[in-house]
Amino acid sequence: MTPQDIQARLKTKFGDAIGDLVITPDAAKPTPKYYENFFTISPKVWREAAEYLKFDRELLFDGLMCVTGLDDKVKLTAVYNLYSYIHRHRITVKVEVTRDEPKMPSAQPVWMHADWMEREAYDLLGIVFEGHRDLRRVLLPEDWIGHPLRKDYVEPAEYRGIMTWRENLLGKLPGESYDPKTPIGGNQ
Amino acid sequence: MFELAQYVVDKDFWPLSGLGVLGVSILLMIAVSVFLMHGFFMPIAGVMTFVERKIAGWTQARIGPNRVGPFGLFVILADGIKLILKEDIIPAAADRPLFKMAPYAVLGGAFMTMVIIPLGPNLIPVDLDLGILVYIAAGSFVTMGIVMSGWSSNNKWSTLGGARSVAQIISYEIPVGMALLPAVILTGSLSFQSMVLAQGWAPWQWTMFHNPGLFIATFVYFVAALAEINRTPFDIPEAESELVSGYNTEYSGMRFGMFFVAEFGNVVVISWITVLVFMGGWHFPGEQALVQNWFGGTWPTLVGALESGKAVQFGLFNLIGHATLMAKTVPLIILIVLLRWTLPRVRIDQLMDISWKYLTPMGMGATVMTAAYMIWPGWGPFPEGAGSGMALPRDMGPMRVWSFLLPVAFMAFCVGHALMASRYPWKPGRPSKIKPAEATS
Amino acid sequence: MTTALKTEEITLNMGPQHPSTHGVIRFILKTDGEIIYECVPDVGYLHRSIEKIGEKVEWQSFIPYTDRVDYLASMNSNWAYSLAVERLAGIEVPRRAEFLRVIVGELGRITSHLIGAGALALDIGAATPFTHAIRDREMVNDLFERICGARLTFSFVYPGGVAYDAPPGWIEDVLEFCDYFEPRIEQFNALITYNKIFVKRLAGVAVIDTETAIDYGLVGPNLRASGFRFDLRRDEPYSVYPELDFDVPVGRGEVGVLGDCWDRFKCRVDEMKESLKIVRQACRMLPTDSAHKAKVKKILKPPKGEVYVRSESARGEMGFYLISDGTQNSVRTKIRTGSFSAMGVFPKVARGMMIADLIAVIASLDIVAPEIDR
Amino acid sequence: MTNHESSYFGAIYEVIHTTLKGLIVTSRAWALDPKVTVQYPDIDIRTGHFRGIDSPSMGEVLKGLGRLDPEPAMRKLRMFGDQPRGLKTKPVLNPIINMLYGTIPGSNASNDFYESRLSTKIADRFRGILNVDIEICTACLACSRACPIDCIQIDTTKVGKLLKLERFDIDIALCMYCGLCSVPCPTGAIHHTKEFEASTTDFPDLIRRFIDESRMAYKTVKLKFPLGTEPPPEAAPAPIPPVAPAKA
Repeated sequence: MTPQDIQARLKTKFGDAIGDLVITPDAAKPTPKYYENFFTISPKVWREAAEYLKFDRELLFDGLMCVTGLDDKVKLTAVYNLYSYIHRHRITVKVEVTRDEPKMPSAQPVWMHADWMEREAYDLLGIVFEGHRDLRRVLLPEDWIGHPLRKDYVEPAEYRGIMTWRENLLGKLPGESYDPKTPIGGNQ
Repeated sequence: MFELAQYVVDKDFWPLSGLGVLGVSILLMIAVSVFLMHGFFMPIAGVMTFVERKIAGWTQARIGPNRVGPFGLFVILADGIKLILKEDIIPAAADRPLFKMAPYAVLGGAFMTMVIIPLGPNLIPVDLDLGILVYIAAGSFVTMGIVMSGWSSNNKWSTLGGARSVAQIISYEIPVGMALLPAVILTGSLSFQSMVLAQGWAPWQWTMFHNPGLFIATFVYFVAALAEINRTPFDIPEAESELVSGYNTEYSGMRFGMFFVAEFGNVVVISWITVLVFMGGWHFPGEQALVQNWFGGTWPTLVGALESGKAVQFGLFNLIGHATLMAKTVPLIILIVLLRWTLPRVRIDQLMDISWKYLTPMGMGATVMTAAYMIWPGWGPFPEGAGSGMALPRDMGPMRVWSFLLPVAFMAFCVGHALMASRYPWKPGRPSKIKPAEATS
Repeated sequence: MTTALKTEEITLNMGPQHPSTHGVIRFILKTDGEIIYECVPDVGYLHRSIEKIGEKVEWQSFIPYTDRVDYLASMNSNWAYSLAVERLAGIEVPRRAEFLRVIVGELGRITSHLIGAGALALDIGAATPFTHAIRDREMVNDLFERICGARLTFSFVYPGGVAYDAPPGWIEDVLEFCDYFEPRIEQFNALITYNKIFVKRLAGVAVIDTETAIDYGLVGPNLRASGFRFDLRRDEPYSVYPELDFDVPVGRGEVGVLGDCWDRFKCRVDEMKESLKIVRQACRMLPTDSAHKAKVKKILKPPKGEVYVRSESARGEMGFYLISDGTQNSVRTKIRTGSFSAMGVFPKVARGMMIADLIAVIASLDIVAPEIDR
Repeated sequence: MTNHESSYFGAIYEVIHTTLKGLIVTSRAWALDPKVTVQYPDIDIRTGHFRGIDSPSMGEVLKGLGRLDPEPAMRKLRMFGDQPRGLKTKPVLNPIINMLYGTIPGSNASNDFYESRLSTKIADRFRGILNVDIEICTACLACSRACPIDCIQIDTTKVGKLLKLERFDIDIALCMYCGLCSVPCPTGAIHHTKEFEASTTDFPDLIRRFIDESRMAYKTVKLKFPLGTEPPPEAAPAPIPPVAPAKA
């Protein structure tokens, strides 16, 4: 099924909770045929929409390819790339949440693959997925402050006494603590 | 040992004779055990490390140790010195006395078996007539050592390793006992020396080919002994990839060295025992003739030879015997080493299955069959006397001919089938000419 | 525990430094003796936040980082990223570059499977197959070193083509390697694949059927081992794969149950044979007229847009989700890798298993720490 | 291979059969496969040639490896080194000797004696430690822009219309040897060498400085005629602009 039919089918089922299909974000340039066609689903309906996407006879999106967290300074988005191994068609769905209240229903009960993917989105972007099996940080230590992939993230200088940067010896301007004349060390 | 002490006292060697027979024999025992441990067991274990690493290297397309000394032979000293120089750390929360005692128990167990192994016609430290029981007892002594080391290192992985080794070694003592039983029935005695004396030099005079049951018992013993000393495919207690190194994880320096020496010593010991009990020991073809014209028909003894001044012939006679024993043991050692670099490791529950479902029943079957051979008229018990000359299987009763040919045929079939199955055209050795990058100057 | 004897669970810490967790991964095991009750994987020890660097670095300068995402098959990850950038920026790749990419990609797949299969044999206890695999891998490394100068992190496939053209005599040496390596796979099989102890250790262990595999997002050999014939090179063809004929090996449940550890191992070994076939065809069909790299502006500014492109790397589907807003830096570079999803399967599969089996499952799923943590 | 769980005796025979097959493979590998270890000091991996114990280059290597006075080390190598000196054995000609002693790369054994499939020479395109040929560096900063980790630091000052190089440092600890800097360089000044031994104990040593005192950057001259063609006799080659005197 083409993305348009998929979007229309969902539109009929869920009404205006479904955004319209975005084909070419940059309308000026003709889009190469591979661009993602996506549409947004509002978090309120997302859980039912997910089950519908997976179990509807026409759609059968059993393979969740990838869950990506996005932050564009205004809102946080979770992008679900779905693929159907049976019908061999694919679609991209976006669920947007606001930055100050980043809660949305989790897709983990529908696709088990979302379990680790959503934990990573939570860990790196701070999107909270309700109904997730065990939402913990997956890559960063439990007591890490902040979510690194956010645009406004500032990396802390040290974590529990371990420095997270190394003094860039190149940055020294001539005349500062080193002078070019010093013989280069090592077995040059 | 006592005749020698008596001989020393009679000959009135000045300093020794004053001690009386008992004193001298104790002194002799100490001297022999010191010689055995340092002169024989340690070098054997050392050479084994070199042989193992060289074979491992070659099978894996690398050179193996060749840096230190001619052909890399000094790697034995290098390892030893390295281990001695390394600081042996005792973990803080370890159970110190147990931790320190464990390697000695393991090494002690390995040495115990050395005392009862006849390395030549007369080269046997003490010819105990309960030889096999001492050997099996040594096995459980080693288990105690391993459990001590596993438990006392206060490390979960070592404890797991220790627990595994208890299960493994104890449950493999049954098949070892079961496999040695038919040989004991056949030769009528528990002492290794008399077992060897009952056999002859020709394969059809070996206990191994006496009857199909004993043929199976040989392999049952070999596999069970491999498990006794934790060699692949049964090296589960110190499984590097699972338990980080099992019971000897926390050991370092010479303490670890002792586990090392014990393991390699054990490899040589079990190949000796296999050859002695099942494959005709140190018998060599011209044995009877030599005894006839060198010692006038009587079986040489140390004291007899010393008195009649035939020490040189005695030494030569034992040397030939020892040489044939080593000639049969070295291929077995190489097989054990090769097995380590060919087979993967068995899981702990499969290990138990093999012992209880396969090896023990086969051992019992072998015992029953050998007993049948002993009492059935015409099948004939073992020919009496040492190496009954050049007798051919024909004149040892018709049944014995079949029970010799059947196992040989089975072995030929297995090897042939494996060779046919691995006949894929590998063009090994001469790889098609791929030029290494142009070695221009 | 109904027995009167009071027994306690052991909480074992397997990793992050453990000889067979294939990099720094940690499994917190609750075991009763040998049987595992509960296995909780804990990753992140090798997290370099490559995705954040992707937003800071230009499009073409990100290539050296894709090497470090999956350093065992870095050719394939370079290729996956370049494919995504080409589709984003609409770059046409000359035919010779496409064929060079196929040769180098399939050789990369062979090296990765050699390590995967060798490491599984080593974790089960057999050291020789691993060393033989490494020796054959070194020969491919020599070929890579002659074409691109590096032996592990190649940075060879760029958006728009390949960094350097093949040196003279390189293609003949690749063909010669194929002739040399074909029988070596048979030797590997004779040595370990059908060995009874190896089979008993792997047959029927950690069975993952197709439905669970799809649900947990398993891809590549892990998915195909469950009998489901799905390969991106054939089902979502990219580059010149439609012109090459090769078949996709699938688990057949030869020794144990369909979809167990042994099938995953056998899938990888068979895939090596297929890759050899592909490399031979590509070497013969390599055109000599077209260039090895398309003209690409130094500072690449792809038009606004998003694209999710996936290609078949050694560990299955490696997907790049790239968002560009017309500048030279990407807004978001998401890397979807096979090992990360394979980690999710452990809690389900490891329950009731023995520790020795868990080691076998880790090696059979062929997970690699940098791919999980990125 | 039987798919079903084989019978009691079938399992036993399978164990015997596969173990024997494995032993056949390992023993063949033991006796016949060439040993491919490249023993570093014995092989001069830059030329791929086998380096005799007493050849000068071995002395360099030992000196290079931090043993300032190579003589004792070389004497030790000669005495205990990998023998046998005189044994010129071909790996395949006498398999017994080969099986017993293995293919030991004796020093005077000929090069093809060490016949193995692995290359013993660094490839020509090897991306080793960076080197900058400062005479032809035009200070265009293309390399430092292309470097993903900014491990190249170039300071230039303008002198009239020309550029003057003050500083050109590369931090080879940060560098990941990806070759992105050598691609855009117009004159090929920055390029990868075949050097890879640079282990030191502290970070500052890993900064390679290519300029001692500041110098004028190289000015590329636009050729009036395509390279390689004979210049027409009357067209005199364009004079190279004189170096403008440094004004303050």
